[in-house]
Amino acid sequence: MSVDLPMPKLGPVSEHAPKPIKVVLNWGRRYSLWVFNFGLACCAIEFIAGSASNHDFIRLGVIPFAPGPRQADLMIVSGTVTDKMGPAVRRLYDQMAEPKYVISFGSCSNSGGPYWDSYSVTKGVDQIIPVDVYVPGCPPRPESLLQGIIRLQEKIAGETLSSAGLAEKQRRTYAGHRRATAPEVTRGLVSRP
Amino acid sequence: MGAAMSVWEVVLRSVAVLAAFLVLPLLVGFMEHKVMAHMQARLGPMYAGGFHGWAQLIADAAKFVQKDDLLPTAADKGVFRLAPSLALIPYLVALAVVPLSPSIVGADAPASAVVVLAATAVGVLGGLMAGWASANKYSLLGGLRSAAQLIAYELPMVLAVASVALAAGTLSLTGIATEWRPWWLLWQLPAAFVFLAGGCAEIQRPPFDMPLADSEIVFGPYTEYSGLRFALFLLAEYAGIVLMSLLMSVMFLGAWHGPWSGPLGWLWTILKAVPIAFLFLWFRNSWPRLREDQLQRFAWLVLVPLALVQLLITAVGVVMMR
Amino acid sequence: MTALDVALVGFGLLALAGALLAVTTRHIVHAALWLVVALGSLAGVYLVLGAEIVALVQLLVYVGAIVVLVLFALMVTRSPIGPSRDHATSPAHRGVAAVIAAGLVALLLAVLLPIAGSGAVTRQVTSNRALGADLFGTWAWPFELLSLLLLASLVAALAIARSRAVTGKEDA
Amino acid sequence: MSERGFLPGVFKGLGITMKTMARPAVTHEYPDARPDLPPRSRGVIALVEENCTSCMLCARECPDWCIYIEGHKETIPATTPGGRERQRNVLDRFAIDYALCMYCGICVEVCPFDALYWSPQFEYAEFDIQDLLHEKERLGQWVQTVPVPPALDERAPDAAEVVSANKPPRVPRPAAAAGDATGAVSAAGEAPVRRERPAGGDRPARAERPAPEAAAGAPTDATTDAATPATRDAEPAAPPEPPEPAVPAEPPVAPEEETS
Repeated sequence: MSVDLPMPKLGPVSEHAPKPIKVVLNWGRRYSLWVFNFGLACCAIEFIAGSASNHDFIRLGVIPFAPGPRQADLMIVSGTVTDKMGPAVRRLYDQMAEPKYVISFGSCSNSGGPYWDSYSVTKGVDQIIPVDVYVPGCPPRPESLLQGIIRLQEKIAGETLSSAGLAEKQRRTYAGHRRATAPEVTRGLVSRP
Repeated sequence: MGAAMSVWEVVLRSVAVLAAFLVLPLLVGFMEHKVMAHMQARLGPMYAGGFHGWAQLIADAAKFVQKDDLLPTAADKGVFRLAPSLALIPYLVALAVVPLSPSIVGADAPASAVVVLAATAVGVLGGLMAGWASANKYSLLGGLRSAAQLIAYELPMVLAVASVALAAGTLSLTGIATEWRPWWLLWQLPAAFVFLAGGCAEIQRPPFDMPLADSEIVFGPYTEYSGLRFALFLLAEYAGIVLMSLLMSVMFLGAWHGPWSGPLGWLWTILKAVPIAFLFLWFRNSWPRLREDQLQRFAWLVLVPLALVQLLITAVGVVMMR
Repeated sequence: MTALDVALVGFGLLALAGALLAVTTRHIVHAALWLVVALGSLAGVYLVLGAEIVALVQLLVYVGAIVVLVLFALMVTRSPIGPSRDHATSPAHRGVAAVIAAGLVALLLAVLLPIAGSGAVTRQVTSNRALGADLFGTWAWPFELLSLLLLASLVAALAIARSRAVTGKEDA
Repeated sequence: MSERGFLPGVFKGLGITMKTMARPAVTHEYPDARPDLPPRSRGVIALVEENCTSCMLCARECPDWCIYIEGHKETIPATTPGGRERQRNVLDRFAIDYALCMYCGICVEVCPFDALYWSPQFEYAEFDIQDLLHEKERLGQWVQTVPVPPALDERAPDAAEVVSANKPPRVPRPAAAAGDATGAVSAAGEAPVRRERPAGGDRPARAERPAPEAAAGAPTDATTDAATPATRDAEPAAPPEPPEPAVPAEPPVAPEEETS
């Protein structure tokens, strides 16, 4: 069932750009984060509050107009990731185009939260996808999300991208320190005995 | 296209049209960001570029060129790659023949009104190809919807353009705008309405955005597109708004007619196009998406009869004035 | 040989190639798209010959409406990506088609070659006004008859579609 | 598309959006303007280390088991000749895992010695999940941001913290007066009002009153009372920045918004 995914690569421009251009490119990535919300539980409501008029994260360039994963740059996992949902999270992450970022929003997606002891809950979304910023809270305030986004933007501003780096990231942090495909990220516990 | 044009003039005009083609859609896109935000009591982009996020769309562009260019395994590779440019280039061609003033026009064609219609008709082919080639059922549904929409709305649009062309006695946009008189605002009002609605549907803007309906079919034909190719589709969408607004301005609002219209005629044309572009954004923010059957009903039972009646009124008017 | 000649030959060859590919390709949607190329380059040929309005109407009607309709029909029914065996024809079928096509080409050439041989064709730009006068003066009756024919087929298609719907299911 | 009310509805929609556009936006500009947080909002839990007796109540009541406490026992020699030696708990490690915490506040409620306080601070998103495990040093730094509890209502009695702080101070025992203030509060250079554990104290100073100079300087007005763990100006909405934590937690471009 393993699909041999091609290694991620960057778009045509960023690969061979000289350094001053890379600053501009980083600036572009920083302020154009088309966001893809993975709302799985109550934290999604706070995410929505963050996107609505009172907090309006479009101010920061986080644009919630991405209808699907292909157009998105930032995935915000807000809510309890269950082992049943894990493969879907992973699949949609895989469908996003590099360079892509993940914010884990709230205790549940950070580490399982109050349900860490449940048989069905994934102990943190970082078990299946690499997470860039962890926002604590249960649920976090909308401002917490904004602060998490600002931290991510700092991180992006200081980044140097390369296809090799992307491949390294994929090798290192997927599915508990191993590479895996979407169907494989389900924990052994819930597979058939 | 006068034969007297030198090579340099051709190059200069092409560059000017290309620049307008790249800049105006960005302006409209930014306007959409801000109008949409304030219509929702928000602020919109504030940080990109410093002052009120003026560089948001430039940041978007800088981002899109860096994205991995994904190509679905099952997709029809050639058609998939070709589709965005096919969606974009017709708008470029159409923009080239739209006059800003009697002298400022990229290429003055004798039948420029038909050029514009033909170009937009070809442009929708890009969406169709994208929808089919993506090997995605949502894309295919989106392609189907855009085909149905195109067929339904092309007819009233052509009839509306025919009405003004009949009134002016010419098929050239420059000629139509020159012949324009203020009382045409009333005389050609139904045609203007039909053209506005048809144009909105032609560029698939809400409330006529069934082909893209993001809550129903992900993103229609563009579902599988990422990075630069997706950006080209976006650019085509905003270029469509620019084109439709300019056309409305030229054909129905009298383009460069106005005080001091001699040297500043182009400014009048653009100033008249801005409210139309605003209308497109306003509609998007105010109205829900039509259902597919409502869309077809609106086209065939409202717009087409209205356009035919308008054609009749225009014909009577032309005959009586002669 | 002027630039116009080159353009004419170029568009002609493109139209020919598009047409050939449209009938020979195994990808059914590609066939429709090659048709776009063929019809589009035909519009180019018209343009080069000075019939601007005909070229534009060719684009508007054939590319913008008819091919879109063809694509629409393909998408509604069956439009696999990749070569499809379902649409393959038998060798005998192909042979017959080739013979008929060759006969048609021979016929057309027999008619056209004598005209073409009688000297250079002058490019004359037709004004829209003259075209309109011709269309609605000299050719008014054929034009109206043609529209009547189209109307009849439209009504017939509607009748067939509706009768199916009525006899099939009541809620349709 | 009902015949009646279709057109008016269409125009009404246009009117609503236009009216909204004419009004100013309601957006709070968070990184530029400090959010107006309710004083009792649950941002982060601050630890007053001196008050902790390592009794483990919080760790045991925590539904998430996200509090880690380690300690050891120390023997205190008898204070009087021939007296009995005593033992007391010494806190070695106190950590809260904010990646796991569900912010229920049970630990704050259950703490018998007022060692845990709610702070509205929320700016501690991290790149590495391990940095969300706040050890006692970092938890102590949050004390800076704990606001003064406001009165519940206009005529309501003062908050319990305020009442207890306003009681006239007892004469401090010599041992208490010589207490070495090791907490982060004294590091901030403000009045050390935290109940301090006597250096050689026999038991945690449950009944200890705040240090005399703080109590004397405390205004009697309930809402501006300063005799709470974090003695500061009475602006709950604008806490000063905590001393630089291990990983900077404040936004990069946050300017200090001083309202008073």
